[in-house]
Amino acid sequence: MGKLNIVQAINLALAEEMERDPNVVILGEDVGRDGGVFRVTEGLLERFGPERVLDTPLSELGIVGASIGMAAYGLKPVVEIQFMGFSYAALEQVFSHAARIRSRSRGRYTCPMVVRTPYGIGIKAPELHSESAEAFFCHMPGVKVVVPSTPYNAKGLLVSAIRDPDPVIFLEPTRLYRAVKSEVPEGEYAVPLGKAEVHQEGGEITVVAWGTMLHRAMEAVEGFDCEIIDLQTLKPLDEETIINSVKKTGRLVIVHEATKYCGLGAEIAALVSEEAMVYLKAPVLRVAGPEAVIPMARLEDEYMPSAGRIKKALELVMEY
Amino acid sequence: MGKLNIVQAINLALAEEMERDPNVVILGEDVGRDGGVFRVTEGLLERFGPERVLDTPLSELGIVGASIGMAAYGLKPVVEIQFMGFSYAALEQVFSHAARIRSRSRGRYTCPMVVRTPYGIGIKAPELHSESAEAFFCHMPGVKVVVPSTPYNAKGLLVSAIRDPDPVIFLEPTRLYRAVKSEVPEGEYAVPLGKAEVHQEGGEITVVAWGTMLHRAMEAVEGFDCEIIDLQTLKPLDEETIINSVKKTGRLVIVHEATKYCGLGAEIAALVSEEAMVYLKAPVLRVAGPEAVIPMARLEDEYMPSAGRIKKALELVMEY
Amino acid sequence: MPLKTIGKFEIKNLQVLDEKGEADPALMPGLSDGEVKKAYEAMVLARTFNSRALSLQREGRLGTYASIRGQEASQIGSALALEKEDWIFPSFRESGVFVARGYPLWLIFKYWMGDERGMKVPEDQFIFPMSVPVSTQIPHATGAALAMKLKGHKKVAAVYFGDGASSRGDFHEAINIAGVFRAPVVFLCQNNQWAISVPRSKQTAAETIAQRSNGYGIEGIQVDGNDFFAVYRATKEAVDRARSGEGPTLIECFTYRLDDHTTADDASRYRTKEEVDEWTHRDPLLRLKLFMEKKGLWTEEYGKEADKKAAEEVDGAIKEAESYGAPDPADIIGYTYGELTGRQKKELKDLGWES
Amino acid sequence: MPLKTIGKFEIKNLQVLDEKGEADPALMPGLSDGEVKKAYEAMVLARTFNSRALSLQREGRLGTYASIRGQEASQIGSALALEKEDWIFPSFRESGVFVARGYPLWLIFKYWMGDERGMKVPEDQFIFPMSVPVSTQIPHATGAALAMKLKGHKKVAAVYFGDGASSRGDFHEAINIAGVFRAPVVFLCQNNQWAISVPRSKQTAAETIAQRSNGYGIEGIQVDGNDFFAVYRATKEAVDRARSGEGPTLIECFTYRLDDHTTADDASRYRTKEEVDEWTHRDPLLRLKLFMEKKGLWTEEYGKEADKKAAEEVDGAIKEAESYGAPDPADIIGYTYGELTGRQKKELKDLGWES
Ligand SMILES: Cc1ncc(C[n+]2csc(CCOP(=O)(O)OP(=O)(O)O)c2C)c(N)n1
Ligand SMILES: Cc1ncc(C[n+]2csc(CCOP(=O)(O)OP(=O)(O)O)c2C)c(N)n1
Ligand SMILES: [Mg+2]
Ligand SMILES: [Mg+2]
Repeated sequence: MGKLNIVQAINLALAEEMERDPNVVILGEDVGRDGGVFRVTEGLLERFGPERVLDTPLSELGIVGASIGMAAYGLKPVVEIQFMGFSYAALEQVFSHAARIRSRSRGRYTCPMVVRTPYGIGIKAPELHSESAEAFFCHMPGVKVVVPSTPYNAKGLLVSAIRDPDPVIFLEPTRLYRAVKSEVPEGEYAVPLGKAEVHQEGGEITVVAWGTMLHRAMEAVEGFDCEIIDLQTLKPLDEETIINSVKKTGRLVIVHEATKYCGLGAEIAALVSEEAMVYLKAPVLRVAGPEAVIPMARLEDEYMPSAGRIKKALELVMEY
Repeated sequence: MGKLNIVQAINLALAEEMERDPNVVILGEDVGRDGGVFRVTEGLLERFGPERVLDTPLSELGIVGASIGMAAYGLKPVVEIQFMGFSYAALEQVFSHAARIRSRSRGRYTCPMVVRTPYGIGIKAPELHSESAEAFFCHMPGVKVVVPSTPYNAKGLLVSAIRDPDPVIFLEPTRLYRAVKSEVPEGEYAVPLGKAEVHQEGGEITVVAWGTMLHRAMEAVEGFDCEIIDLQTLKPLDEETIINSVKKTGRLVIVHEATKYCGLGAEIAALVSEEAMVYLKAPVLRVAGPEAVIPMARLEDEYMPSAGRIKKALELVMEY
Repeated sequence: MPLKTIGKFEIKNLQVLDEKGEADPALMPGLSDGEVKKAYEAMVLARTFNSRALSLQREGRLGTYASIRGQEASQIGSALALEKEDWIFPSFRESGVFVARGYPLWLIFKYWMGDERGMKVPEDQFIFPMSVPVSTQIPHATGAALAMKLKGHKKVAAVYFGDGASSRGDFHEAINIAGVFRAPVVFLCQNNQWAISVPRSKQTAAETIAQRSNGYGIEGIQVDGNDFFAVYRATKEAVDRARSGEGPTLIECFTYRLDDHTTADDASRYRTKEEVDEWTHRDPLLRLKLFMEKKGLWTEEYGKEADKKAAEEVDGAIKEAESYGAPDPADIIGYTYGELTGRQKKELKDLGWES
Repeated sequence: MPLKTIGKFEIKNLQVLDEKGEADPALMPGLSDGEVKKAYEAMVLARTFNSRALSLQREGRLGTYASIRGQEASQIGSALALEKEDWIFPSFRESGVFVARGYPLWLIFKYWMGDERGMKVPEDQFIFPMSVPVSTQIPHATGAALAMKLKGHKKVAAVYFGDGASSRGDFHEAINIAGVFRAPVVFLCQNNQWAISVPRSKQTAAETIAQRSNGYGIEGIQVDGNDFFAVYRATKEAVDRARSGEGPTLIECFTYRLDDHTTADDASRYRTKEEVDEWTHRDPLLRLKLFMEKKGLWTEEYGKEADKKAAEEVDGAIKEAESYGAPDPADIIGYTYGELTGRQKKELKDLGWES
């Protein structure tokens, strides 16, 4: 197969899963004829036909709600929400139904569906095209949340998400879509949900990040002895990998784009101060978005955690 | 006035504010003729008429969205959402608009509105009548989140919320509605937003709670030397009061009903491990809901943090 | 270049059986005497279940309950027009639908006693758990219908919701999508005139809910919801159309909620006794009984027998529901995901819920 | 007890000016020659603004932009029918509306350059910032209109949205509520036939968007959206009705998006050149020009003059927009709340954004 970018890797995962399982269907706005605004579903309508790839009306609540019925009936819908900022209309369907139908029916009905959506700052598009609201979904028992960071794990994680028996929110960092290329084997392989990856080993500071911020962190750690953890799955969290790393390093810096207050970084910091406090040599720092609305294009780079801000945090924890 | 319960205190606050400011209007399902399913708005339609108290169609998205237009135009809408579990359809309007219109228009337009909703486990009603999703709103820059715990602060906080220039989510613990009574002065007084209250002074453990869980905590602390902080405002957080207390006690236990993962307790724990870690003598513990959907009536008491579970946490931190 | 009419539309109301029990032979659905009796007995059973649920609630043996009295024809007339393999998506006020499907009564009691196990739907039943958030179940029906169509199954999805539900976005988006894909789904609006204290006239400025269908390019009709035959006929036609690929239908059952909204409500705060009395005379059971009497299908003794059988069945169900063991706290966590998460295993231990 | 018709409804289409520029005198709105010229000039200005925005984007001097070419009559014809104090709630594709309101052009450029200050609406303008999430602005208009009514102000709210927006719950809930309270609001659907790659025919199975009005018990009409006079007339009538307390109207402007969805889109992937060409001949500016020529209101020289004035105004606006200083990072935080929170003050310090 050779080197692919994330758009191509996801497209390949979708194609292979649709080949493998006739119950996998794709629906969303502009996913068919147009191949999706990021071209992630390009060619799939032509290949699998309009029964498997549905161009829907402009109706986020409706298509997510309908997917719940489809999933309960026996399909495996993969919904595309054009941008995360437009998923909010569907939050009730995800939280009140997708996340609860298994428990509500004591297992009689389940909801194996995937909601894919481009996420984060990245393409200088208009307002609400740069959202990082992963914490909402992380606070919903019954859903899983996944964020790839490379073409390799993008494919492997999406395969796992599609095969998962429960609803999975699959967040695709727009900034990385075409920015990273890597070897992506064709055919069978899955990156398991619920497992973080130690992206780089190190001894003095544990850095936890995901998606775009993983790459930011990699720029920043140079000159420090950092262990970088790529969460991959934000919920359920791979607590063990984080805690073991912190027990080793005694220092933790978490990086995310979303506003800091009640972001996922808070949970990770809380987890560590609950389970590994005695190992901590320095305060746990979060490098995250400020308490503000994500700005439009002109200011978005200022909003986003920069390598410089991450470096500052690393220096700070090293003072202890 | 004498002793009132929380329902009466909120009703009084609404009446007095409507008296004071002709721009204050109430809208929601069954808030008029019926006086609200909890009777919080009882008598207001009769007193202020159908131009000030609007019985709306069953339309959470619509009434919250309409309130944004009303607020921008110059009214001060106080919306009632019948139960927090039904506010999810309005999340997009709150997050994408109410929270952003000031910043989007660089201050030309603002959104001074209050969304009141009964919240938490308490009345053994059907599914989705016992939600504790405060963390969603806490993660939205541009909104404020308030939870009263007594009739006194219920009135004072609501007055402040109505007078606030920004959107305020006002969460009313159903379990406390008629369970607590206290002196509530008539007329002018406001409990400021953004200030927590040290409900009880103590030296060895800081216990942070709000709403129903404040009362649970009070049952549990007996026999321990606890400083109990009633947050009152969940966003923006009174960081100073929490940190000063932890610097004094060196131990922190946070109690909330919501599922633990990415709940507000995580933010408080993270804040402390960032700002006051060196003062900590023990791990920061969160006593919260498990990773599960809030169950129906038969099991709701098991789900909710019990005095026993809180005690266990207090004992645990005292081992350090 | 004129002001020209580009579309014309009519909305119809169907009544087959009048309040005196006279049926219009031209409109009568083809039902055997046996089927008519079965329907009557289901309506009696539903009403018996309902009144016992209300008294159990008063005795503190059951939680908040939403009464269906007055809506038996709307619920049972429509449910009986579906095949066993068709899927049903009910709201929280659909006891009659469960009864018509032969759903184990003790499970329905169990559910209203606040126990999720009541909605652990038996494998041979194709009904979704009741949806508490109003209207949110409507898109599920559209999705299931789409799945049936995509899989080439000749099945139909039917979804129940109220007049209040018609004001929500879910209603709109779900029906519009169903229209676009011609999904085999029947939208059954139980217009019982009230959404708690809000009358239909304040729910929308439109004359009927049925006329919304035109805005989605689908079939629509209003039926007398207290007329078993009208409801059955309209639903059967809609189901047949859906099954044969002709797309969705919106049916407005014009009926009335005779009791309080739920046991937690006091309807006397917002509606008059006169209004309720007037509708009490339109009782759907009474109407079917009058018809059957004329046909010689209903006799004093048959009536007694039917009441007795219903009472016995309901008694048995209550005994079963109450004898059933208490729920296991571990189940709070156990059904969240297909497998327990690490955190959940820890929580089960910490909470002492391990088995 | 029959199958009886209980409601009849007709949907009309209004055209005043045909493609040859012939107007139906009986339907012509009462506009002075001066007003017609003003309208034409606004349309020219809007188109000039639009084409310059597109070229700036290609040169990398402006961000993603949504072209309005082809929709000038729909936008300007409706906006000019409103009074200065009426409130407007636009979507992201409403440059023509801003132009018609005399909104400072340089601010619109600024906005599309990715700068919030472009939507710091001048105090004498009553237009909301563009709404990016499709359809979400519709409830705001209903609310503002309700506020106008409650305060006894004789004003009207007008909201613009597309054909795609009509599939969303916001559309439904906002219009239904407006109907119930007879709020003074005009719902202006810019049906430009496409929602990115999704054609109107796949957006809903209904023949028209206008016929949805019947489902809400409000007035509705479809107008030729490339006919300035038809749009103006229908909007004026709706605005007058609203202002005099007769409630809301849904107007479907039947028009066409001649360019790509946005500068990030390539429409050739999903629609034919033939279709676009056909609509190019229905150009709303051309049509108004033909009419004015016949009336002697348009001459070569007048046309040149109008183009020149527009070009100069747009040039000036671009210069202004580009000369304007860079935004202050502190503003990211500064406008979140009426006052800075403690955390925000700390963040301003940590980020070195304090002034
Ligand atoms: C989304 C939502 N909002 C509010 C409620 C509270 N509530 C329960 S039933 C009801 C009225 C429902 O009216 P209708 O749709 O006509 O159904 P009915 O109760 O008459 O059967 C309301 C407001 C709810 N359950 N869900
Ligand atoms: C809620 C929402 N979903 C998706 C999008 C992405 N998007 C932007 S414009 C558009 C199509 C809108 O179509 P229409 O309403 O007809 O307006 P038009 O673009 O034709 O003016 C889509 C899907 C969005 N902005 N908001
Ligand atoms: Mg009803
Ligand atoms: Mg369009």
